[in-house]
Amino acid sequence: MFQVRIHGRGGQGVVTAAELLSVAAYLEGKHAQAFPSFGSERMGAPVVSFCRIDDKEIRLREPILEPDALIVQDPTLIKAIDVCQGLKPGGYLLVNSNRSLSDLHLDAVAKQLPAGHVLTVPASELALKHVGRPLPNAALLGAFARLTGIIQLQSVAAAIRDAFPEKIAAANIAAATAAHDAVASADAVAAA
Amino acid sequence: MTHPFAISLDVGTSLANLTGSWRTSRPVYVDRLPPCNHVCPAGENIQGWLYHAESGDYETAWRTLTTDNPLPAVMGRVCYHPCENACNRAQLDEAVGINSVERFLGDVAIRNGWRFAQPPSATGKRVLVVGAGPSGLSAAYQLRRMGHAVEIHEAGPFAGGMMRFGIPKYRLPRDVLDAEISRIVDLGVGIKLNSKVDRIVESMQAGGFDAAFLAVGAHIGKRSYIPAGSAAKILDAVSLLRSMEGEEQPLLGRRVVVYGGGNTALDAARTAKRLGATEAIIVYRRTRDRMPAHDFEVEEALQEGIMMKWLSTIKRMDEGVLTVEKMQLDSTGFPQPTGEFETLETDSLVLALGQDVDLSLLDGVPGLEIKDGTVQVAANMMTGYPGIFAGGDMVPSERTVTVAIGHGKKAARHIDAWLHGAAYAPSSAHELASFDKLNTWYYADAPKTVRPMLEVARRQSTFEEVQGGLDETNALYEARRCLSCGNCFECDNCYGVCPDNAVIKLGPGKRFQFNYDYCKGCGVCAQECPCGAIRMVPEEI
Amino acid sequence: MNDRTTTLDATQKLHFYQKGTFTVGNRLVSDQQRAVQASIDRSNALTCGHRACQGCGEALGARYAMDAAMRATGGNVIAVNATGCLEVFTTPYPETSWQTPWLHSLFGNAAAVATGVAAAMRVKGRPEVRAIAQGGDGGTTDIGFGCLSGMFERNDDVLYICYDNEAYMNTGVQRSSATPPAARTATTPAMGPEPGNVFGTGKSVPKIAVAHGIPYVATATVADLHDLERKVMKAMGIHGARYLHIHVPCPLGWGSASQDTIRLARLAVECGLFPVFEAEHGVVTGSRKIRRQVPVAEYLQPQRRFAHLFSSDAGKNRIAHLQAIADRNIAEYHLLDAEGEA
Amino acid sequence: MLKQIEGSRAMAEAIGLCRPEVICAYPITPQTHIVEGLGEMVRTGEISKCEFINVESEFAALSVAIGASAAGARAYTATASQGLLYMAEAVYNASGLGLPIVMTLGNRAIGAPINIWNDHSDAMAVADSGWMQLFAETNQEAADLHIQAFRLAEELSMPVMVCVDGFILTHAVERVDIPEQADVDAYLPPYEPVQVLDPQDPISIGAMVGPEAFTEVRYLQHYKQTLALRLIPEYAAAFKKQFGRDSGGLLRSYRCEDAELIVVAMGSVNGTIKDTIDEMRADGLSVGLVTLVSFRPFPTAALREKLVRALNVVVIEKSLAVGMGGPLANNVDLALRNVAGAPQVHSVIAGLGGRPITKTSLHRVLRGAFVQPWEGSHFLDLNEKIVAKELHYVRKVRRSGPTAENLLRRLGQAEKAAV
Repeated sequence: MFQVRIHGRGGQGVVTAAELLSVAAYLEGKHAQAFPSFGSERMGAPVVSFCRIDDKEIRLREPILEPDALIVQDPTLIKAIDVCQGLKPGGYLLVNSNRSLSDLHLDAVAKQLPAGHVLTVPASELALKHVGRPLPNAALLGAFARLTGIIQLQSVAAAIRDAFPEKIAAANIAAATAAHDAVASADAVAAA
Repeated sequence: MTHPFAISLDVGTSLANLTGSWRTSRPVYVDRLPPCNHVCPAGENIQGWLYHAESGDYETAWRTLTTDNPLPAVMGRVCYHPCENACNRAQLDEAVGINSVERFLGDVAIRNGWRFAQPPSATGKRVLVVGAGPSGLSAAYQLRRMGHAVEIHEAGPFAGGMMRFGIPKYRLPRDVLDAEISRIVDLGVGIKLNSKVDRIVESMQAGGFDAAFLAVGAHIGKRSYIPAGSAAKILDAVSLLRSMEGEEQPLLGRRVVVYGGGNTALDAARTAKRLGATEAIIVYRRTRDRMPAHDFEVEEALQEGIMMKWLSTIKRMDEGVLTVEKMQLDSTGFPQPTGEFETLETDSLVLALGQDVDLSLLDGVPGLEIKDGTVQVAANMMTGYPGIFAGGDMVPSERTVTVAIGHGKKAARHIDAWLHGAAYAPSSAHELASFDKLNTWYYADAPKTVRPMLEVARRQSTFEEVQGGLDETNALYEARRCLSCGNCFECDNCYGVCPDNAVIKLGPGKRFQFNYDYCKGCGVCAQECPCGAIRMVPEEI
Repeated sequence: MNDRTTTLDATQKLHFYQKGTFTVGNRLVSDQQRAVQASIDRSNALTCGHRACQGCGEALGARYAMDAAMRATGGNVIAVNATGCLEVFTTPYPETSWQTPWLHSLFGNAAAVATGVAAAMRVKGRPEVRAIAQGGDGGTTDIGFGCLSGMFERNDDVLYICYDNEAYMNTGVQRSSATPPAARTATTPAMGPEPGNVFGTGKSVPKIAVAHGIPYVATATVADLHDLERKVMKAMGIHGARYLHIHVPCPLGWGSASQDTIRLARLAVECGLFPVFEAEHGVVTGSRKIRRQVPVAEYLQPQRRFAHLFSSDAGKNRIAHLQAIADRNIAEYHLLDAEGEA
Repeated sequence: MLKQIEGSRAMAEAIGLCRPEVICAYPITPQTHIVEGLGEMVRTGEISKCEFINVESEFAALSVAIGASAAGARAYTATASQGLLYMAEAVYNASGLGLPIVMTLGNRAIGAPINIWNDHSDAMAVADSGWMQLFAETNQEAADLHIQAFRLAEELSMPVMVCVDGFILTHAVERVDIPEQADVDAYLPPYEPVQVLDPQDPISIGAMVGPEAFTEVRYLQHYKQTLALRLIPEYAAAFKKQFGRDSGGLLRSYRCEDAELIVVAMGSVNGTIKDTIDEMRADGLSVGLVTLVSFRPFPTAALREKLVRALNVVVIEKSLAVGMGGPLANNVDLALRNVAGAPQVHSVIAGLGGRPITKTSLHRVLRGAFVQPWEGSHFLDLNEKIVAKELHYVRKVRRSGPTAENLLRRLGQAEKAAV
């Protein structure tokens, strides 16, 4: 079972991200379970959502305490709370930022994870460019697909297409693809 | 725990929740450049002195004003106030009556006999200023305040230059002019009258001056050849206006024609009317909208019964008769002769075709460049000859009292720097506080107060001042119409409208400060700031 | 207290002049004459660290009103809160943002609970301590309406303040009886032949309050602080049942930019959709005049909840319908008459 | 001072002696006479320094009491039946906030069919709301329990419901010893709130509590009621010392020593049961009675101690948890849970909607318990013929109409047939 925890703020589409991720997995014939951290938080307040992906039925109903992957939609949270809590040794960390890991004081965390498992993507920038609003979730899912390989970009695209009206969907898919390709080229650089 | 667990909470506990971390963009306080200050040729901090006038602190207002301009009472009468054309309030109802408040402050200062503070210490440097006109006086005043010894050499019998010899009494009463000049003299500025400088370099050496500022006015009326009969009476406007300062008044006859379309033409015609002419006619080769003169002056002239003859050039003059050719404007707006002639009865013709400066004092000075009758100066107002600076009518630029005063101040700063072997670097200007930066909802409607005008009958016969001043309540009212564009005036809006109490009020005169621990970056403060003194800056993520 | 408020009104006309007439503060007048919110030592009854959304109109309105009440009573206020946004974002265990004594009981009983508080203070011989009940439009015009009417009818010594953001925002923007026609909410989606909320008859709780004949009823908005504070102070100077209905924009529920909160509140008044008026003992005594009238479209356009009105011809008719409602208000409350006229 | 007086009036006078500061009144039969009496006493000044507030609903009645109590006043109200359900949300709120409100419940059935007569359905509906529930056997006890209730509520900061059988007690005129003010003042100290709304020392009461602390809040509420298990007998003893009579306590037993069969019941029916038991004892049947005064907190240990030696326990109760049976019987089972060789428990549902519980019927069912103990619930005096007819009819006809009306019609026919 692969468990993902998404950190963000009210209004950034954190819950939607988990749902889209589960739909993408579902479309690949997997079992998936997405759920929010229930509460009456407000726009801008810290929010968490979860997504489990597995090949068999998922019965577990506890919150995800030891994620295989973390998506941080808002790096300002890193100061505020311990987002990396419980992250598994072999896990992945994906942060929305146009700054470097060291700028975000994430070097220590990165050291403990396998090479190539930690990544920052300027998702908000990409969203502003393609969607016109700083909603980083779609772009992050694109990057997530490339980073973990758990799901395919086209599944993410399909999930987005299911969820939104045509125009908005297209814009978000563009953002997701851009992020995905950005990671790809980064890998290429790393490989070279 | 003094009360039941969890269901009851202690006051102040929410302070532990630093909501500033929610922020995606942050407000910052800024100062923007108000349009009035931006366009003032004299570089006055207009908003700055209005701020003090608003609270009735006229002396501080006057002192703030006079750091840039020593002649507010004059300025309040003769300035063409570009500041009011630029004023943002004009887009709301009417521009703030800056000029009238300036005059009020100037008059109050004269009434109360306010003096300038004496310079702190002497630098031992001597500066020669040539010409006691607006730019000469301005430069002398500034240099003196910087601690230099200043001596003005004035060719004429009185100080004031074109303010005295170019501007009629009815626009600038002489007692006002004298009062403001004597205040500068009291500061320790020496003025030598009737002492024309013929050779500047020699004069400098003779007087042991370290630097010189040349500020000779354009006193020579331009002449153009007009075929004339022997008995025809032709004179130029500048001489006419200058002669008004003398003992015996010039005789112009009952019918006077003034040739030209500038402010001087209007001054000449209105003077002629006051001297008893029954007919004062302005002949101009173009149309009213193309007249260089300011519209309000044309209006006043028409009210006083001055007549205008547009699209006409004067061909010749014989005794009592002018021959005039009708013109028409071509596509470029340039007047072309039509070959149609008519005659015009007149006793005298006054030519107001512009003025020149007497540059003879520069003859033989090496390194100077003279073009179209003006001295070329560098950005620091220095001529090609080290130590000799120039300004006012002598240098290429618009010829107004305000511009001249600005030149004087600017030159003074550079001269001071030059004397210290340094270079004066003006502080970089703030971003302009344009109208779109304001939230004008918060300003009440308040139309401009109109200054009283002398009734026409007396304007046609006497040289009494045409335009009156404001009384105190009017001036206060007018000052308070200022929108304080681009600069916090402590209206408490940001402090009041923040939903998160994230604005800290620092107390009177100390403005405000954001508490970024709690500011969520909603931007309401910036949106509701009346004067555009808050900018939203995206948070780096 | 009344004297203070009247002088404050007078100074508006006499001394504020052009700059500061409508701003929160004004350096040219004495501290006493300035708005409570301009005071460096205002009580901040609702203090920092609350969890309201960015640009929350309700957070603003609540601080405005409670601070004014605190000044009017010398700090002797006990607040009772109905369930809703205001309650949830101010008091999530373990943090409260209230600096006044504050009690939350239920969604629908704030008025009754406040009656109990007032009764207790009377019987305890502390009549100077005043009870204020506050709630959103849901807790006031819908579920709390019975208790509200009972409190009015008995003329209990309670000031009830309704912060009207025109829907159930706390639960995710569902329609309330205060939701305007055509507005999109989670339960009145912008779909079908009648997109958004129905054009019903509406429900003016301020008018219903007036019909009870209670000593004081007023409407106000976060866009006119001086008016709001004057009304709170006036209300606190009166004994018996009083009702204050404050219009508070909600960026989340209205789909508006967070910085537009006050601007929208202002436009609501200037277009006539939210009449600002006062009534005493059952009679409307005056209204805040429109300063610069705008068409309703100018108020509706910046709100995503009304976006559907601007995408179809049918929408134009609905806008016209809303304009007609505004025009009715303008006529009924004399919103375009010269200042001073009733 | 002894008086021949209506139960409601007696309670009103006892409550008045407790110096309540805020009384909220909303009419609902059969508690109405109590608040009427209190209103009168406030008007005449018999009760001084007291606000009597006529509200617009039971929901408001308890809400006003909540506000008053949170602001430090001794608050009282009364209700019954539908009224209790209408205020149910506030009932939970008052206990959740830990406000020591005392409320009289004139026990009455809950509709539909609408029925204004006595049973315990209303009390059972909110038995788990966090309020303490004390059941009165007589009007003397009803009066006395209120005095103890205020002391108990305010000591624990926890609301108390005094349950009094509607009509049977509230409207019965009998001899009641109304205590002296001095004695009550000596017994009941002035209200000292554990928390109060006060501008001098502001706090926020009624926070939103999430999963991180909600269990603890609930546990503490539960813990308070376990403390009450100790305090209730203590205060009953103190009461006897002050007033010289037995009233309240967790439970009382009657002729239980060596009894093979023990009856358990709550409220006014206990008197009838005692008479029945005397007659059965006369016939040599070994039977006794446990009268439960405190239903919440439920005195598990005390009850077990009383019942454990019996062979059979018969629980007679005026309530039915539809689809389950008798809630009281269920609770009695709890008292005997995991007890080796525990007695058999048999449930009797009796007196629903005001049906009289007669000695005759009690003799029949109790003697039956000796001969042939039953499983499940026995419905006392159930008219099986009519029920059978209705069931048969319902099976036949799809649109069979309202059961209640059908039954009434059949009863009418039966009477005609009898004539």
